[in-house]
Amino acid sequence: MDVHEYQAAELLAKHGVPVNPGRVASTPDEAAAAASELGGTVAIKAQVHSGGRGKAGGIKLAHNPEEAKAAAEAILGMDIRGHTVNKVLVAKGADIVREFYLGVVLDRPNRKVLIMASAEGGVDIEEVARTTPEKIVRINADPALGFHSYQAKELGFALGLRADKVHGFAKIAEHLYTAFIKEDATLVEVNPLILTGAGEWLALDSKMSFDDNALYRHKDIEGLRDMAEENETELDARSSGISFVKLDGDIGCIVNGAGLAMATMDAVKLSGGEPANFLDVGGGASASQVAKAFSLVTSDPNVRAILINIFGGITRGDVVADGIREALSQVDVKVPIVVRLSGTNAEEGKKILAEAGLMAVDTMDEAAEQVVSAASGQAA
Amino acid sequence: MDVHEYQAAELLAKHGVPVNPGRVASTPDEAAAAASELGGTVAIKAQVHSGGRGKAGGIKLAHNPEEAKAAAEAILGMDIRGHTVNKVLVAKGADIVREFYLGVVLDRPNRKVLIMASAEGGVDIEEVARTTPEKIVRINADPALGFHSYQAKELGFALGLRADKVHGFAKIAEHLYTAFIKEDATLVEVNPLILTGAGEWLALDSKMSFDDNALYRHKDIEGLRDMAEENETELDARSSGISFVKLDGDIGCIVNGAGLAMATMDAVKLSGGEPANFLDVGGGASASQVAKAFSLVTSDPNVRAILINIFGGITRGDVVADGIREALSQVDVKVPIVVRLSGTNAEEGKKILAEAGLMAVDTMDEAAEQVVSAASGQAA
Amino acid sequence: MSILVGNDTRLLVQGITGREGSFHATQMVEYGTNVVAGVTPGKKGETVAGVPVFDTVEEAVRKTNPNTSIIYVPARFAPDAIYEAVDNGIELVICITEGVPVNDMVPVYHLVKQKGARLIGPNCPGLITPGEAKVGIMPGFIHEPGKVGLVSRSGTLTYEVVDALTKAGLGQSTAVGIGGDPVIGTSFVDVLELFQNDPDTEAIVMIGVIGGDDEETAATFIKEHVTKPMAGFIAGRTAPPGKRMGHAGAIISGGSGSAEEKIAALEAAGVRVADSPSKVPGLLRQAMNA
Amino acid sequence: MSILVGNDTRLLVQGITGREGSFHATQMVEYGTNVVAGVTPGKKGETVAGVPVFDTVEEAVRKTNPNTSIIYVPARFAPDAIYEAVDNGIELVICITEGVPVNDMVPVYHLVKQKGARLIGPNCPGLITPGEAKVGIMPGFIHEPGKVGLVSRSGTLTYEVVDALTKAGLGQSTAVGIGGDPVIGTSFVDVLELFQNDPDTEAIVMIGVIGGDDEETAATFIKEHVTKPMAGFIAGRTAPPGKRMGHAGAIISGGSGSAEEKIAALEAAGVRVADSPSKVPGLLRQAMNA
Repeated sequence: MDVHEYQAAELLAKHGVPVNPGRVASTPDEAAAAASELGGTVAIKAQVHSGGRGKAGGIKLAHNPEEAKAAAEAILGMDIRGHTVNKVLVAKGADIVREFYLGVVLDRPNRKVLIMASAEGGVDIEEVARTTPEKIVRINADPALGFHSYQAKELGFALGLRADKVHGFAKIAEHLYTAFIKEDATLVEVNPLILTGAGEWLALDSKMSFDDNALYRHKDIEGLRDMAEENETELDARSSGISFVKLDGDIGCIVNGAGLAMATMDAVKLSGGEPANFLDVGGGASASQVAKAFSLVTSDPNVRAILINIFGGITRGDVVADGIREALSQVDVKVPIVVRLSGTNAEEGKKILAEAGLMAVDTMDEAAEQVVSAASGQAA
Repeated sequence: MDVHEYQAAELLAKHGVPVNPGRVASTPDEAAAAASELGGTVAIKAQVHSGGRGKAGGIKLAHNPEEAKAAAEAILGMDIRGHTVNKVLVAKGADIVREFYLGVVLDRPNRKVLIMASAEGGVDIEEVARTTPEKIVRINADPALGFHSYQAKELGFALGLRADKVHGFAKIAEHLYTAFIKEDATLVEVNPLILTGAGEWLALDSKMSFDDNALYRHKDIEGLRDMAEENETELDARSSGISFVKLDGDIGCIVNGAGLAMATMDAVKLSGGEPANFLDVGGGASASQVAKAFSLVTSDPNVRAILINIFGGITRGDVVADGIREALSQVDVKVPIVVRLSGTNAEEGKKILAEAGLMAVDTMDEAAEQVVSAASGQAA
Repeated sequence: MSILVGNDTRLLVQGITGREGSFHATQMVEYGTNVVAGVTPGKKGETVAGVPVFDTVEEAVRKTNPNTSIIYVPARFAPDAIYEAVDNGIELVICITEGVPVNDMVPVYHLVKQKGARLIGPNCPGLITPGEAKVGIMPGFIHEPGKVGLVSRSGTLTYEVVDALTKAGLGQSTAVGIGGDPVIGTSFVDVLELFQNDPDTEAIVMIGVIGGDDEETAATFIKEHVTKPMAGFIAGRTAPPGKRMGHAGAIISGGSGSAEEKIAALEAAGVRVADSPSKVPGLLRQAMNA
Repeated sequence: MSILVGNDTRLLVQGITGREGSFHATQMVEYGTNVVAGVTPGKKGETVAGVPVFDTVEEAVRKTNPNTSIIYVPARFAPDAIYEAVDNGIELVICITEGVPVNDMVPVYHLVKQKGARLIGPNCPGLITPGEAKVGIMPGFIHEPGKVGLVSRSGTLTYEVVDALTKAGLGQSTAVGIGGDPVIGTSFVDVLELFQNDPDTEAIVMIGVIGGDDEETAATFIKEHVTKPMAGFIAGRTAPPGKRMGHAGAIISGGSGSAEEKIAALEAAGVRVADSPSKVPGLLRQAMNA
């Protein structure tokens, strides 16, 4: 789960990170008021769950409340990579002397938490990682004992910081690590972390993402969810235990298992079609689950045919077939349906489907070809 | 550092342990008021840093405020193993069905934290440990990862608890462990932990001790120190970096190093004397430190002679001798002094002492014999 | 022979009285797996499919001496269950549970290594040595004993490939589902090494999905250490970047972890990568005859 | 030969620019110890007694290859300093610092073991192999090279006994102060085992204090494994129960840890226990001639 910059900054401030003061505004007038309250130059920053805000014109400087109002007017409502800007952060202008990058992520290959820093802050860190990886310093926290103070200092010295700046930097690195662990984050990032003219450290832009699987123990973070940023259909699916991702094609897919669902999409593509979605009904595949899947898929007007691909494992083929039959009696599906049923009790399942007027095929490749044909208007 | 039962209970309650409600009272009237507020039968419990309160008559039941007042009158001012009772805890009477012991301590041989439980609660656990050790269940927390939930349950099942009671018990065990770690305790103990007639768990008597070395990060706990329970001289010594323990003999001892200080006491005893104190001046042994040591030792009217035993290591003998000379010019010492000086620059030190009119001997045994003679009125 | 599980397996089922646990315990017993004990705190004395249930792993170990454990407890209790298993000396732990928080798994992973034990999963279907022991949730009947070792990050996709192999007459030595989470106990490389050293495995199938770089790491290992013929499949060629595709691990970010990169790496290491699961058996035969 | 430190020691001093650190680094250099580097964050480029100072242990290790580290940092930073040393591959770490919270030392102790390193202390005077390397705060001049191994939980008391040994013509192979805290890295048993296996150590002196049961554990070990002649001393026979005598470890509680019990255990194991430090050399000679 992602949160906005201002929310991340508030969370990090709780963990002791010095963040730049700011106010959130939903209207140009609020932005002007915030600018006047903060005084001096402010930055008006689009709050969207997307990178590339700067390039898209989503960050503007304003030297007075009037300019702040104008900037907010320009930014609010803007579309940034498919995300509509509903809020801006009005942040106090900072006296930037040097910009750093500081982030905490999971290091998958090492199965450890990684703390990364770079003296090349304020720019796209993935670009730095690609082009000049030696400019990023990486230290793994101890998996049982955590991120030691000496490691945080090591990070600071490795960046070439002067000794009198290492202590403050190391403290911030330790706070970011603590925030990562305590809040069950999957990413904590400050970019840029700046040194001001007064020699102070300041987190100018904060980013946090959270592990959905751990939200049960972080009700406060769950409460930060911005529904405007979420795909309603995907949320709806999740509440039924279904993984759903909307895509641009016209072949609706209903599959059990994430890997098989991806393989099914690949098969559709290989047969010349374009999948309309990724959909994993999960293990159960009960009638209500299948009905829900149908309604998710058919809610997309682009869908011209549906492919159901079930490999009966623990889920028995006859149960799934029953589910499909019942679901079809509840949901009015107007496009052709191709069913592929294999594995446990597949034969019994096919019999049930035949009685319901649906033909089932044996292989995924065959099913993909048929559904692509069906979508292009030919006989299923 | 020790705290009172009521303070331990308050701390444990913060960590989620269900503790018996109670009020602290310093006068019989306050006790009566507390009893009337709590209602029903109450226990009046002496709050002193000492075990054996029950046997000493420091715990009494009272069925109404009048009885509570009388009980408090009897207990307040009582002497329990050398501790004067200044406060009582008025605790709500509990419906005890079963009594357990639950404690967290350091397991020195294994260098791990140990969680101990016994179905023989409410009695002296050290007695249980001596006579029927098999009745105590012991589990070590993982030194890096902590006390796992499964271990807390294991503890409950090992006590023979019914399954429906294990969960609540395990939670309390986990809370005690967390309190031990978070508060830097050296001991956390609930005895008895009871099951009430309503089937609820309740900590009826709580005990906590803390690591003096960790108090710097627990100002709140430092604030719980009961000055009435502390030996003023020992506290005064500690503030100067001197370890001091008052004893019953008449030979004052000033030594550098804890081990050597104990060995010096032993030598005094071996020579037929009785040490008046344990005193370790620590590493520095500067003039002010030695002066402080003199004033600590001479504040004890029983002291009839003083033995200074210094093994010059890093501390140079001449510096110590200077310190003694200066200290003697600041503090008026009326009893004979025997100095033993050895190690680094011992000869130079002896010369300085000779100039100050003090004779120094070479060995500890010799010094012990001389000081015992001096104390018994013979020539030093 | 085979790897990890077989006739020597003495299985403990943690969470055996739950809905999932009891269903699969029964299935495993029916398959012929030697299930020696189950654990659910508070259910001591009960039995599931004839298997005795204990309150703690400690007691189950003391009384029935299992060497392998499979975990079906809810996500928030799964890390504790893994600790309980390895602290009590279980050498092989299979965690089926999905939805375990990633940060919880980091210390678990390293403790398991430190204890010299092996963890498979979490969020995996388990593993099976056909005809000997099924330790997981896969449908047993699609498998046949044979000489093909299979390792996969995906569940149902594995069944799809196993089914194709069996229908093509290619039985399996052992099929291992390692799970799709970002932090898993056993990686492709670990299993590939076991297959390479297993005299009864003659060829290997590897099934990957997008996200992470485990397939790339495996490709490097294959190039240097695997001499047995291999075929593979990577799911997710059509997945858009940045979106989570069911598996917590299946996110493509920053241009790394894409199917194209994985396929290229595996092909460069000599693995024949199919564009459809159904083509895996044919490519494997080609590799075996090459 | 000797144990733990000697001519092969390449010493790093953590906290070298502090008051204690710089004083003792100078003393150690003067004694002839091969001090190769010091660390104090922010003091890189300075030197202390001719020893180069670095910001981090990582850099000091990379540039000067020490195998041993001695720690003089304040108590609240000492655990971190130990982690820094062992994480950077230092095999032997001596922590002089006193006042380290006990609960901090519990994970430290186990991490050091896990890394295969050895910690001595905290709250110890260090150790010395006379004529080769002094790694600690003891006065070097009271020692003489020889054949007596000495291990002690106390500081100045050790000097007392060493002085007596030297004056009696009994030089030392190595004298080790293990420290008096409840959780220390190296116990009596660890050192006794090293002395027993050290061909250059012919007799052993052990100095204990009241509190804990390390002396009793040592006695059990001595009975079973130590064949070399031994003498010892236990301080605190006159200490009252329940009171802390300077050392955090020196509290007698619940009737265990008393001097009488320790002396009885050691004597039962064949150790000649003196009633005064001055009598240790005589008893040791008796044991050596027995």
